Amino acid sequence: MTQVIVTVMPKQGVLDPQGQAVAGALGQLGFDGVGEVRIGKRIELSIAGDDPAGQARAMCEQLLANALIEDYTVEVGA
Amino acid sequence: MTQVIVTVMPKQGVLDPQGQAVAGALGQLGFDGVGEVRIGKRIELSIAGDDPAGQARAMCEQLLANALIEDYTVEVGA
Amino acid sequence: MSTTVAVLRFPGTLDHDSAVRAVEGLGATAVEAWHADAALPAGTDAVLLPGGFSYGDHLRCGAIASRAPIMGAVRRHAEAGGRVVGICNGFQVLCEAGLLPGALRRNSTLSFVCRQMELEVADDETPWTPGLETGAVISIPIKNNEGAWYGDAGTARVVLRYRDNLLGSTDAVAGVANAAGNVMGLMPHPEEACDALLGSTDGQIVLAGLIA
Amino acid sequence: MSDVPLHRQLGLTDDEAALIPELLGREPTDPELVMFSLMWSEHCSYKHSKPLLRGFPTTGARVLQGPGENAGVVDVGDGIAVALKIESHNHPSAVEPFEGAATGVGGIVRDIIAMGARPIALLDSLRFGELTSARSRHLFTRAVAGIGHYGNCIGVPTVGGEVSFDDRYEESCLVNAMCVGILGPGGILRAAAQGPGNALVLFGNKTGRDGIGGASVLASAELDEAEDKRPSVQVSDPFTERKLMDCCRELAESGTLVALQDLGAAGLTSAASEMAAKGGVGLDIDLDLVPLRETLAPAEILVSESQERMLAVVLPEKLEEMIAVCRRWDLDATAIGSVTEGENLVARSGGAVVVDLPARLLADDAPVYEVPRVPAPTGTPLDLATIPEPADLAAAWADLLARPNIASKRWIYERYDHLVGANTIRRPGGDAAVVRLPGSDRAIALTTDCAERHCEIDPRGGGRASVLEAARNLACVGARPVAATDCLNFPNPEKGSTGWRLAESIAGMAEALTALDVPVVSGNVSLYNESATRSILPTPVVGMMGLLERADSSVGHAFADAGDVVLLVGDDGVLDASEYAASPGGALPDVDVSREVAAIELVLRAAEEGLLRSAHDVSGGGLAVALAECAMAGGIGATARVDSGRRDDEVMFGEGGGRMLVTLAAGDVERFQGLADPSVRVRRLGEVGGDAIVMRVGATEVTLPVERAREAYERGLPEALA
Ligand SMILES: Nc1ncnc2c1ncn2[C@@H]1O[C@H](COP(=O)(O)OP(=O)(O)O)[C@@H](O)[C@H]1O
Ligand SMILES: [Mg+2]
Repeated sequence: MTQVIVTVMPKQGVLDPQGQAVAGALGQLGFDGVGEVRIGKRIELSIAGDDPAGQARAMCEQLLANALIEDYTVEVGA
Repeated sequence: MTQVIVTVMPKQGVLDPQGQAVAGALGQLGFDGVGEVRIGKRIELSIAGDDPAGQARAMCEQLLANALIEDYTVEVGA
Repeated sequence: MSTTVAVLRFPGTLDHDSAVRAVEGLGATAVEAWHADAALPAGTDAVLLPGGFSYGDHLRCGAIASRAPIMGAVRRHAEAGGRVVGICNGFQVLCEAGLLPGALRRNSTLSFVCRQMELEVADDETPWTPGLETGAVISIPIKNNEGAWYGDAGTARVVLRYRDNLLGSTDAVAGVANAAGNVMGLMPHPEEACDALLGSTDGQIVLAGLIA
Repeated sequence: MSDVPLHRQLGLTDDEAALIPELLGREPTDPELVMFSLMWSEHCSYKHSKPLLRGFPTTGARVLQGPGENAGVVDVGDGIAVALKIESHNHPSAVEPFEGAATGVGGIVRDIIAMGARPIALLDSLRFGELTSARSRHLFTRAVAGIGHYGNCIGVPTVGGEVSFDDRYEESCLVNAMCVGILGPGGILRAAAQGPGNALVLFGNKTGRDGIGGASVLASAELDEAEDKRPSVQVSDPFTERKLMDCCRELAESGTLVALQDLGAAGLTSAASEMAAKGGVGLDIDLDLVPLRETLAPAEILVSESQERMLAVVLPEKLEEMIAVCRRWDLDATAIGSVTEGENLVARSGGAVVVDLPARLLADDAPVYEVPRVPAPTGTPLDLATIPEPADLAAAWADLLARPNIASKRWIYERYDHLVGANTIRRPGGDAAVVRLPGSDRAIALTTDCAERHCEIDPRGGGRASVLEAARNLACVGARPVAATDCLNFPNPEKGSTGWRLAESIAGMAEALTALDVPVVSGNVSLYNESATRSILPTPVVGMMGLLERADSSVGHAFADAGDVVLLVGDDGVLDASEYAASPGGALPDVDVSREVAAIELVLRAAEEGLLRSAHDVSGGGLAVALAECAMAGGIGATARVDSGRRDDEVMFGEGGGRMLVTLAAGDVERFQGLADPSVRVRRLGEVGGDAIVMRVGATEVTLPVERAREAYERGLPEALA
């Protein structure tokens, strides 16, 4: 089993209402120096087989990410 | 501005129904070799000031993570 | 003198008006408490945190609202023994604020669920279950996406349990109180069950706890 | 691509492109050409449907605002006015079902907000391909999730709707959403800009590159082309919409606004040109003042379809107060221009004028086209010999109850908050939802309906049937129909018999609406719902509102007490175009509008006199399914005898005939019959009681235990989606 980490983030330019809301809340809590906040998903998978990265990319295309509004990256761990 | 990445994951031992559902859905799509799936959040912030990592940890303690059910890590980027 | 209930309003609060109507239906006076204020309205006897999607439910349900300025005043009110009830999102806010034990997580159905539910009284000594005995059943609707309570059911003061644990709560918990019993939260919506025309008046039993 | 002239890339015909310089007296600038292309699209201009829509009745004593504004408004008595409208978001939902359906809900809600009303109910009318298709399952489940997400987050209950599944929606699904709202003490707000010198304020979300090109490309081209435009998908932000709702309510009630308009298709271009054209004034906008999420060109700012934005006209002395209210709700609000004398819409960028033209050219002067009206051949009646008669009618009955088109829609409506606001008296699952009007003893009833299979083989009859079914659904809860809104979903009207079907459907709807004395107060048209290989069925969805003088007098469809008498009102059904036969084609008997209206009147009178223990419209699956639905809802069976010289399955499962199933206390039957017009057929079928539904058809007896019916009915949809 290989540990794979998939990161799915809202595409640049696509509205990120969640990031906006959190940025606002951090400001209200007194954290002044916060610029942009963007929030996405981190998906940790363990995958068997020869090509875990290729598998993970296929999973992103088919299920884990929505290509219309999200970008993804795949990172193969230990 | 320093780019900081906060990762918030469900605590080990706390059930992750969403991760389970995704594991099931991947199986149905024909991805056989998938073991455990865990889903958490990736929060990208740009933070001004001397101690972006310390700031980010304070944000996690005060807002970004719920210690009862979640663990967090902070990573300072470029 | 009728009881004055402060009904909180955050951006994204949805049930403010129905909660006000339910409170007034019990003969109490309802006043709005605004999230950005640091104090509860003068004369507040009890506090109601209504349901909704405060701050869009972003990050975690109730998390951002639990840090709003008004919550300091709610905490002081609770610590002084004042009555506080949180409904649905209000329950999530009270857990996030640490005024109630546990946390609310994604339903095990992985979907939003709107359904009339039967609830069993688990503790008949709280102010929120007057006239009911342990084991009595009341009917109140749920409507939520993140309504599965997670926590230590052994130490928490469980007030209400689902007869059908649809959402996957620890120990079927539907509502809990703090140890003293003056603060309580529940996922079902008693304010939606205060009128026979809408199918149930059992919500009035729970909300009567606001009226000392 | 580059050798295609710009106007064609934008979707304008050569003739339309030639007309623009004629109207303008000069060549348009590029931003102007883009604006024309969007405003002259079918979606914004109704250029193929406008002449046909004139056939609808639109006036009546209760009508405070008919078609032409953001929504229609109806007086429901007790000093209460209600706004209603239905709208499609079909193409965006086919591209990205979750966000497409969600933003569809957001759009219709803003139409209601723009009238100065507070939204109190939503309904959704859906059409998808058969659930045996993985793609249709995906589109359907994601669209339902999107509708639920938006409605649940903004706190407006989704109290009803409808869905059906048919192959012909496989490539072009339909997502229509209807919203109803209550006017506040401030009365109706309108979109007409007024008062030169007044400020123009944009508020809500910031403007980004969302949906650019959406209006023309997503809403009027065929899907194959739309798929290339994917990056322009709009993302929904219901949290901001809720703040807009609360903020606009405060603004409307305090009388702070001169005019209000939502930003929908074609964004600022459409909102500004319509406000100016309606008010007969000009508007001068400085694009540099528009709050942006990212860098945009002037033309992009003008046509961006970023969601959750509104445009208001405000008196200069109220500007500061208005902006303060928006700030309190944590919303951006910016004065971006002002009302001017004249009639021109002017837009500036970097100090230069980039747009300067009469607003009416965009808003009112699109060319109008007559659609070709090529009649389709009349169908031949279904040959029953082609349909094998089942050996086990009880099994066939249970199977029918489990078909997704008939089965319980619980899987859908439990994903929607149908209670928020604490006014929902009758929840989804019955004939129509009943919603209390706060501060009054009255209630309204709401339904959406469409007889699309009927419309395909007989569009005029199908148009009548769609309206009459909606009215029956209202009558069955005891509500008198008072107003309608409609969404005409059709394929390309320039091809084949579609134009004829569109015209015929409208004529049939108009005829039934007139007979019921129900005006159409708002509506929407969605054409070009087809792919290279498949076209949708003609789908004119009717949203109808009824009124109950007393909120506590509504009637449900659940059988009540053993011994109650079961009566059938209306004529016989047939298997042509039925769910049971499931074969396309056929020919249907004429819909006799006056008889069906008389039957509706009978049930209404009986409800008003308090005679009804239950009432239920007989629709998909026919009499057998209607009986089972009443039995399941009441947890009690019934016996029903129907004598007929026809085939057993036709008697049990035939559809149509304008039928309703009612139950009464035995002592009330005579009074009920006394209320009936002689033209209306009323048959006594049997009694409520027992734990099975027993149908005696001639010499055949078919028994279905209520629990077996329930198992099939509740299993159908979840199983089809598993
Ligand atoms: N898409 C939907 N959204 C919400 N409610 C729905 C939907 N589809 C069906 N329902 C509800 O399920 C019930 C049955 O619907 P339907 O079978 O279409 O009724 P009918 O055939 O009597 O018009 C109604 O109460 C309706 O409002
Ligand atoms: Mg039906």
